[in-house]
Amino acid sequence: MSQDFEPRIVVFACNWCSYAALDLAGTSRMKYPPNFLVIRVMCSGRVDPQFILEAFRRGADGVLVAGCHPGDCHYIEGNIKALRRMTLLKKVLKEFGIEEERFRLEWISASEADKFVRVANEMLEEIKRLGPLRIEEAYQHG
Amino acid sequence: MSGEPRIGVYICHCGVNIAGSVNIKEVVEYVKNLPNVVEVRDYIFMCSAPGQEIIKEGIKKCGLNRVVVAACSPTMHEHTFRNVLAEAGLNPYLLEMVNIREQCSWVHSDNRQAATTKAKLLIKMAVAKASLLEPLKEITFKVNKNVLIIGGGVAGLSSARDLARKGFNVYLIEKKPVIGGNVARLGRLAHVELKGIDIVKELLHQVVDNPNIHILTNTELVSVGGSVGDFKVKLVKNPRYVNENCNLCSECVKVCPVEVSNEYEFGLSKRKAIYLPYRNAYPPIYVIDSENCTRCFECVKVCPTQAINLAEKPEEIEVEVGAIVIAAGHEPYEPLIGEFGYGVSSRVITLFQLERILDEDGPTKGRLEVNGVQPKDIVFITCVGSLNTTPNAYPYCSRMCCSSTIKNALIIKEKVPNANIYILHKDIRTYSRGDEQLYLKAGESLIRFARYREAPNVIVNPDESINVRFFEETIQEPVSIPADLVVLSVGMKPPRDIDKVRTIVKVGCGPEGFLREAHLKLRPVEAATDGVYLAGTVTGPKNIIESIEAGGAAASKVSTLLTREEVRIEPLIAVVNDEKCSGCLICVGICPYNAIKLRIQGDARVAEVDPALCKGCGACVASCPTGAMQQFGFKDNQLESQVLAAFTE
Amino acid sequence: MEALSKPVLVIGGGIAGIQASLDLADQGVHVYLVERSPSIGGKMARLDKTFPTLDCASCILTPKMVSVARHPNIELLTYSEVVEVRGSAGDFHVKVLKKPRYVDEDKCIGCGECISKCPSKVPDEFNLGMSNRKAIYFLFPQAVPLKATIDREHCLYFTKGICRVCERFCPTKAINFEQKPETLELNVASIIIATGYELMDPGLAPTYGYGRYLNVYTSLEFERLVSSTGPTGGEIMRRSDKKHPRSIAFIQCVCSRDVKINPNCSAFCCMASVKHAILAKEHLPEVDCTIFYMDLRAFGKGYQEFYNRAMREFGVRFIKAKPAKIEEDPETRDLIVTYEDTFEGIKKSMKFEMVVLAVGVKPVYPEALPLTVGEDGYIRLRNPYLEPISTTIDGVYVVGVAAGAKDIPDSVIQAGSAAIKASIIAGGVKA
Amino acid sequence: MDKPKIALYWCASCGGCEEAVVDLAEKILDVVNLVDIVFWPVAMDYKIEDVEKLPDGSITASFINGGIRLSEHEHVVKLLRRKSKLVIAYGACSAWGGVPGLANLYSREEIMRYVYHEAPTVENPEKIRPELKTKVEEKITLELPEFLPRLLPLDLVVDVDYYIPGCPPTPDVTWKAIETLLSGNLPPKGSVLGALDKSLCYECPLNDTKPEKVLIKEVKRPHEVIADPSKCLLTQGLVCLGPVTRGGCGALCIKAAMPCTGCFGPLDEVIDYGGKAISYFASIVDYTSEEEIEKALGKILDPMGVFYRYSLPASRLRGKIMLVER
Repeated sequence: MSQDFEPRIVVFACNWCSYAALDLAGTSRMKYPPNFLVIRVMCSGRVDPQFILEAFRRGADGVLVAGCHPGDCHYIEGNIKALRRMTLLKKVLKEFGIEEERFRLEWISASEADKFVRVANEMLEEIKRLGPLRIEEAYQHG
Repeated sequence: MSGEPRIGVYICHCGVNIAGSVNIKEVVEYVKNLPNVVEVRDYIFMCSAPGQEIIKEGIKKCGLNRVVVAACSPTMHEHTFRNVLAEAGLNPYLLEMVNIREQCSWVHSDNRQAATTKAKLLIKMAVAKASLLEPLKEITFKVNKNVLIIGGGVAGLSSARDLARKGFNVYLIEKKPVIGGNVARLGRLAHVELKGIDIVKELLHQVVDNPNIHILTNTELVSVGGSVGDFKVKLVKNPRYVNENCNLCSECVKVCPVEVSNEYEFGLSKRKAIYLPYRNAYPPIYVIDSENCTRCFECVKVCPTQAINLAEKPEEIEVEVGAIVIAAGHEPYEPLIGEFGYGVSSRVITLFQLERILDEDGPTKGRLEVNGVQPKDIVFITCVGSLNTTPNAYPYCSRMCCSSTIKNALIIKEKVPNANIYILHKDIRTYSRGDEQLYLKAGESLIRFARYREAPNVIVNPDESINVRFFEETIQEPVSIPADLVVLSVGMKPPRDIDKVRTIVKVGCGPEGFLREAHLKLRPVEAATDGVYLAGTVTGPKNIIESIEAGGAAASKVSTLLTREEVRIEPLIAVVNDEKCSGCLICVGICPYNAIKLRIQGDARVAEVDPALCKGCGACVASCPTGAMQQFGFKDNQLESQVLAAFTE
Repeated sequence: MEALSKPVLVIGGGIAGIQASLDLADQGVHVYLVERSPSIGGKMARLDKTFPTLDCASCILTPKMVSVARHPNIELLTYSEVVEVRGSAGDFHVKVLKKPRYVDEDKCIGCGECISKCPSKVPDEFNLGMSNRKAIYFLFPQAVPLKATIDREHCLYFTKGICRVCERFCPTKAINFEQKPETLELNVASIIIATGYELMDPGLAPTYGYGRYLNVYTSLEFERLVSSTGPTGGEIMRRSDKKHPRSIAFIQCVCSRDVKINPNCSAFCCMASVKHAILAKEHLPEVDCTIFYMDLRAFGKGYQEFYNRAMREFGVRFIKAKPAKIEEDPETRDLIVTYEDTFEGIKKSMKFEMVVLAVGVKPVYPEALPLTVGEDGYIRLRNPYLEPISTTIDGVYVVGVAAGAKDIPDSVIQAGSAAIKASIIAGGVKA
Repeated sequence: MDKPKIALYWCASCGGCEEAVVDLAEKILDVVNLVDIVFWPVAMDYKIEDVEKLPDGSITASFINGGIRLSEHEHVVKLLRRKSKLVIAYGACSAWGGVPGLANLYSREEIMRYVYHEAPTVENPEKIRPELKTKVEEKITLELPEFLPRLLPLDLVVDVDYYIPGCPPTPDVTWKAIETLLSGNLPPKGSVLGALDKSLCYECPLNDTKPEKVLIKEVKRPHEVIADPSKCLLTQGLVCLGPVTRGGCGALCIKAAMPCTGCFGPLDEVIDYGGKAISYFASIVDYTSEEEIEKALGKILDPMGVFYRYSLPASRLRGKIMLVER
C-alpha cells in the first residue's frame, strides 16, 4: 500500500473510562497517531451499529468502540449491551466485505491510557496494511 | 431558540499547552468558513475571567445561539463554560466543547501540522453537532436532609460528627461489629499521650450522644437507588445475637467451647465464638461469630441478663438520604507467607502486630515480648507491600508507615533502652508537620537507619535466629544484621470488598482499587457521581490526622448539598417521542435502572422515562427499534452529524 | 440560596482560602474573604503545572477564582488587611484596612488601557522581579478582580507630582488619586486563617550563592520561567546570557530539614522539583536534569509513579546528597556543585549551566490575632489529632501551608474541614 | 375533465407486486373507472414507443415495482420519470431493493458464473453465456439489456415521490395508498403511503402477551420450533423484526405464527434498517459473557438474509464493498 495513505479512524469513547483514558494519555504526554477522531458518548451502550455503518459509508477506514471493562460500567452493564450488538455487527460487517481489522470493540479503563495507545498503533498499522476502504469507488459501481 | 443556528467558536491557547502544538491562526481561519459559524475568537486562557468575558460579549454582540469552546477536556471545564452561557442568558446546554488539548495538542506535540489538521476536524465535528443542539431544562429534585456514611473509622466518625453538629440526620453504618476501624487498635500515637482508641472514643463521645446520629454496626449496603439529593438505600443489619442488655460480665466467654484466632489482634491471641473484639470496643456488647458458633447454647444458659438470642435474623433496613459518604477505609497489607520470613518465623511480625504488642490493652499488656521473650535486636523493614519492593507489592507510597515506624522504634527505646534498633528503608518520608522532628529524635536516640534498594533477605536460621541481609546503599556494601525481632512496616491496600460497595454506589477506582476522586487536586473528597463523597483512606493512603480532616472536608461538601432546598441534575437523559413509540417494550428490558414504564395513551401503550431514575446511559436509545427513544445531548442526528463532519470535506 | 447565618471571615485568598470561602458560601454562609494583594490566587496562580497530573494550574484555579468573584455569598476584599480582632467565637469584631488602589473598583472595567499608557516600569513581583510591570498594573492577566491598582511608590504622579496619563486614558474615569485608606468593621462568627507562606530567605544558605550567581534560581522563579505566562513566555533561559541551559541541577532541602536554619520538611518541594525536571525535559529535550535530594518524599497519590516516570521516561538523574557548596565559573557563569558521593564516600563536583534551589517555606500569620506559635514555628493547635485545624482561640481555624507545609490536595481538604466547623459556629442551617 | 393517467411497470421483481394489483379484486374495477392506464406491460399491449410519444409530465402517476438491475430498467424508469408527475415505488424491491437485492453480496461475475455454470440444475458444458449483442444473421443482431454491477432501489436512479411498502403490498395498503393519491390531499414528498407511522408491534395482536422485560436466552429458527400462536414470537426466541418494521400490514405473518421478516421496511427515524435491527435484536440477548453471546447469536446463520432481507441495496453500504477490484 502507498506509504502516504493516512487512514481516518472514528473512535466512539465512553465518557467514564475510555474518554478518560484518552485524556490521561494527554496528561501523561503519551504520543499516538493523529488519525483517530473521538466522538464522546456517555456509555458504549449508547453506540448504535447504525453509526458505525454510517462512518464506513462516509469514508472511515476504521472504527473503534471503546468502553469500560465488563463489570466496571458506570451504568452497570451498558458495555455488555455494546458487546452484544457489536458481536452481531461484526458478522454483518464481514458479509459487507469489511475486513475485521477495521472494526474493534475494546475495553479501556480510565487508567489504561497505554492500552489505548497500543490499540491505536496496532489498528493503524493493520489498516495501513489493508489500504483505504475505498467506499466511494464501491459506490460508483452503483 | 428557534431560527438558524448562529454559532460562536472560542479557541483557547491554554498558554502554550495548545498554542504550542496547534497553529491557532490557521485553525481560526478554517473555522470562520464552517457553516453557521458567525464568530471565531481565540484567547490565551478561555477559562479565565477575561476569557469568559469574551464569550459573554460574543453571545450578546453577535446574537449567538450556540457556542463551541475548543479547549481542554469537557470533564475539566464543561461546567465552567455552561455557567458562562447561563450568565449570558443562553441555555447552558447550547454549548459543545472540543477537546483539543488532552486529545490533540498534548498527544501530537511532535507533529504540529497533524495536530492542527486534527484540531480543525474536531472543531468541525463539534460545530456540526452544535447546530443541532437544543436548549434543555435541568431536572430538579427536593433534597433529602439525611446522609449515609459508609464506614465507622475515624474518617467516617469525623464526617458524622461535623454533619450532625450542623444539624443533619446521619446514618453511620459499619460492616464490622465494632466502630473505630484501624485506628482503634493502634497503640500510643506520635506527638501526644493518646492511643488510637482514645481518638476513637473522643470522636464517639462527640457523636453517640447526638440525637442526629444513628450508628448501625454489623450493617452492610445492599442497594442504592435514586440519585443525588434523593437516594433510596437498602441496608442489611446482620445479627449480633447479643443485645444491649449485655453487661460484659464475660460469663458467656468462659463457657464458650470454641476457640479461634482473634483477627482483631492480628492473630496474636485467641478468642471465643462469643467475644469482644478488643478492650474498650464500641459498642460495649459481645458479639457471636456465627461462622464458628456451634449453637451449643451454653452462653445462652449462663447469660444473667438474657442478652443472647441465637435465633436473631438479618434485618432489612431502608433509609432515604440526600448524600452518601464512602469512608470504607483500607486494610493493612498482609505479607505473603515467606515474604521477608513472615509466617515462617513468629519473630517476624507486621507493624500493626507491633502496635498491639506495645499497647497496654493488647495481648501482652504492653510488654515487648515474642514467644514470652523480650527481643533486643530489632530490625524494621519499611515499604513492605509498597513501592514495588516485592513482586506482590503495590507501586504507591503508603505515606504513614515511615513516621509510624519511627514512632514505634522510639516507644521500644523507652521500654527497652538497650535495644538495638535498625530501620531499613528506601527513603524516610516524614513529611507531615512535626514528623521530621521525630526523625531527628530517632537519630539522637541512636536508632540506626540503613538504606536498601533491593528487598532485604530475611533469613530464618535453623536455630530460629534471624539474619537480615541486604545491600546498604549509602556505604555500598552488603550487610547482615542479626535480629530477634523483624518488624515489617506494611502499607495500606484497599479494603477487600470495596468493589462491591463502589459498584453499588457507582464510583470508579484507580488501578490498585482505591476509589477515584472527581479531581485529584481540587475535588479530593468528591466522587464523579453526584451526591457521593469520599473520605479517608478509601481514596488512598493517609495518616490519622489527614483522614480526620478528609472526613471534615467531605462533611463540608455534603453540607453544601444538603443546605440547598433542591438540586439540579444534568438533563442528558432519555426521552420518548410519543408519536413514534410503538409500545414494543424493548427499552423496558434494557434499562438497568427500571426507569422506563409503559403508559396507556389513547388506545396504545407508549414508553415513558422517569427522569428521576434515568441516569443517561443511552442504552435504551441504541436498542429502540423505531428511533422513538432519544437521549438529550446525544440524539441520533447529533451523533450522526459528528460522523458526517469527520469525513465530508 | 440566601445566607441564614452570621458571616465568617477568611483571611488569605490562595487556594486554601478560596476553597474554604466557596465551601462556606455554598453552605449559605456569608463570607468576607480578605486578601492583602490586589488579586486572589496566591501561590498556586504562579504555578505553571501541578504534579502529578501536570494539569495546568491556571486551568484548574482560575475557574475557582471566577466562582469566588461572582458568588453572591462572598464579599471579596482584596488589597486589604485585617488590622484588629476582638471578641470571641460566635462574635468576633474585626477591623479590615482597605488600602487605596487609586482606582475605583466599581468603575474599572479591566480594559488595561491605563496600563499600556503608563510610562513607569517596575520589577514585577508576580514574576519575582524577572520582568517588569507598570506602576499601574494587574497582578497578572487573569487576576480576580480584574481591577487595576496604582503602586504609589512607583507612580510618577505620587513620586514626582506629574503624569496622570492613566487618568487621561481611562475610558470610565475610574482613576482616583484622592482615594484614602478605608477601615471596615465586620462582625463575624468565626475566622479561618489561610495566609499561606513565603519562601525562606535563600541567603540563609550562603554557600549556594543565590543572589551572587546569576544562574542560581529559586524553585518559584523556575516555576515562572517555565510558565507560558511567565517573563520569558515559557522559554527556559539563563539570566546571564539568555541561552538555554544544557544542564540543570535541582537542589532539595535548601533552608529546610536543616537544624540550624529550619528543621521542618516543606512537604511539596521534592515533587515540585521532580515536576520541574520533567517540564525542563519537555521544553528542552536535550537538557540534562539532576536532582540532589536527601529523601525523595513522593508520598501522595500518584506521586511515586510520577517520580518513577521522571527516572525512567524522562531520564532525570537522582543523586542522594546535600551539596556542600556551589561555585561560579566567572567566565561561563556555569555553576560547580560540590557534594559528597555517599556511594564512594568521596567529594565530587559537577558542572551545571543552571541551578534551581528548592527553598523551604515559613508560614505567614496575620499580626492582628494573638496566636501562639509552637517550637516548629507553626501555630499551636488545640489538639493535633482531634481538631487538627483548631487554633488555641476558640472559633479560629488555620488551614493550608499556614498550618504546616503541605501540597494542594491536602490544603483543599483542610479548607473544607475548616469550612464545616466555621459553618457550624455560624449556624443557621434550615435542616 | 380527463381521468388521471396511470402507468405501471415491472423491474427486477418476482411479479408478486403485479399480482398484488390484481388482488385488489373487484376494487380494481373502481380503479379502472377512475383512471386511464396508459402503460402496463404485464397486462396491456402498450409499447415503450407509446410512452415516448406522450408529452412530458402527462402521466399522473407511475407505479414502479422491482429494483433496477438491468440497463433496460434504468432506461424505462428514467423515461417514466420524465413523463410522470408522480413516481411511486411500489413494493419492497422498488423501495429498498427487496430479496433480489441480496445479490449485491456478489459480483456480476460471481452471479453469472453461478447462474450459467454452477447452479445444480444447470447443464451447460460449453460454458455459454448470454452476450450483449448476438449476431443471428447477417443483418440481424439481437441485443440484450446490460446486467448492471449492482441492483439499486428506484430512488437511487430516479427521483421518487412516494413509497408503498410490502412484499408485496397488501391490497389494503394498496387501496389506502390509491385513496390518498386520489384524494388530492398529497402528503409530503418521500412519504410512505398506506401504512402506519409506528412499528408492527403497535398493531400486533400478540404485543400484549410480552412479559415486562423482553429478553431472550435462545435464538431459534422458524423451522426449529412449533411456535405458540398466542404468544409474542420474539419472546419464543424467533427473530421477529416486527419491532423495527413499519406496521400497516395487519400482522398477517404473525397471525400465521410466522415472525415478521421486515417487508414493510424501516420507520422514518431509522438510518439503516439492518443496522437498527441488529442493534435492537442483539440488545435483548440475555447473556453477559463473550462466549455465551457469541454462541446465542451464532444461531443466526445468515445475518444478511435475516436483517437485510428486503433492504440491502438501500443500506448505508449497499452491498459487499470488496467487489471493487483492488
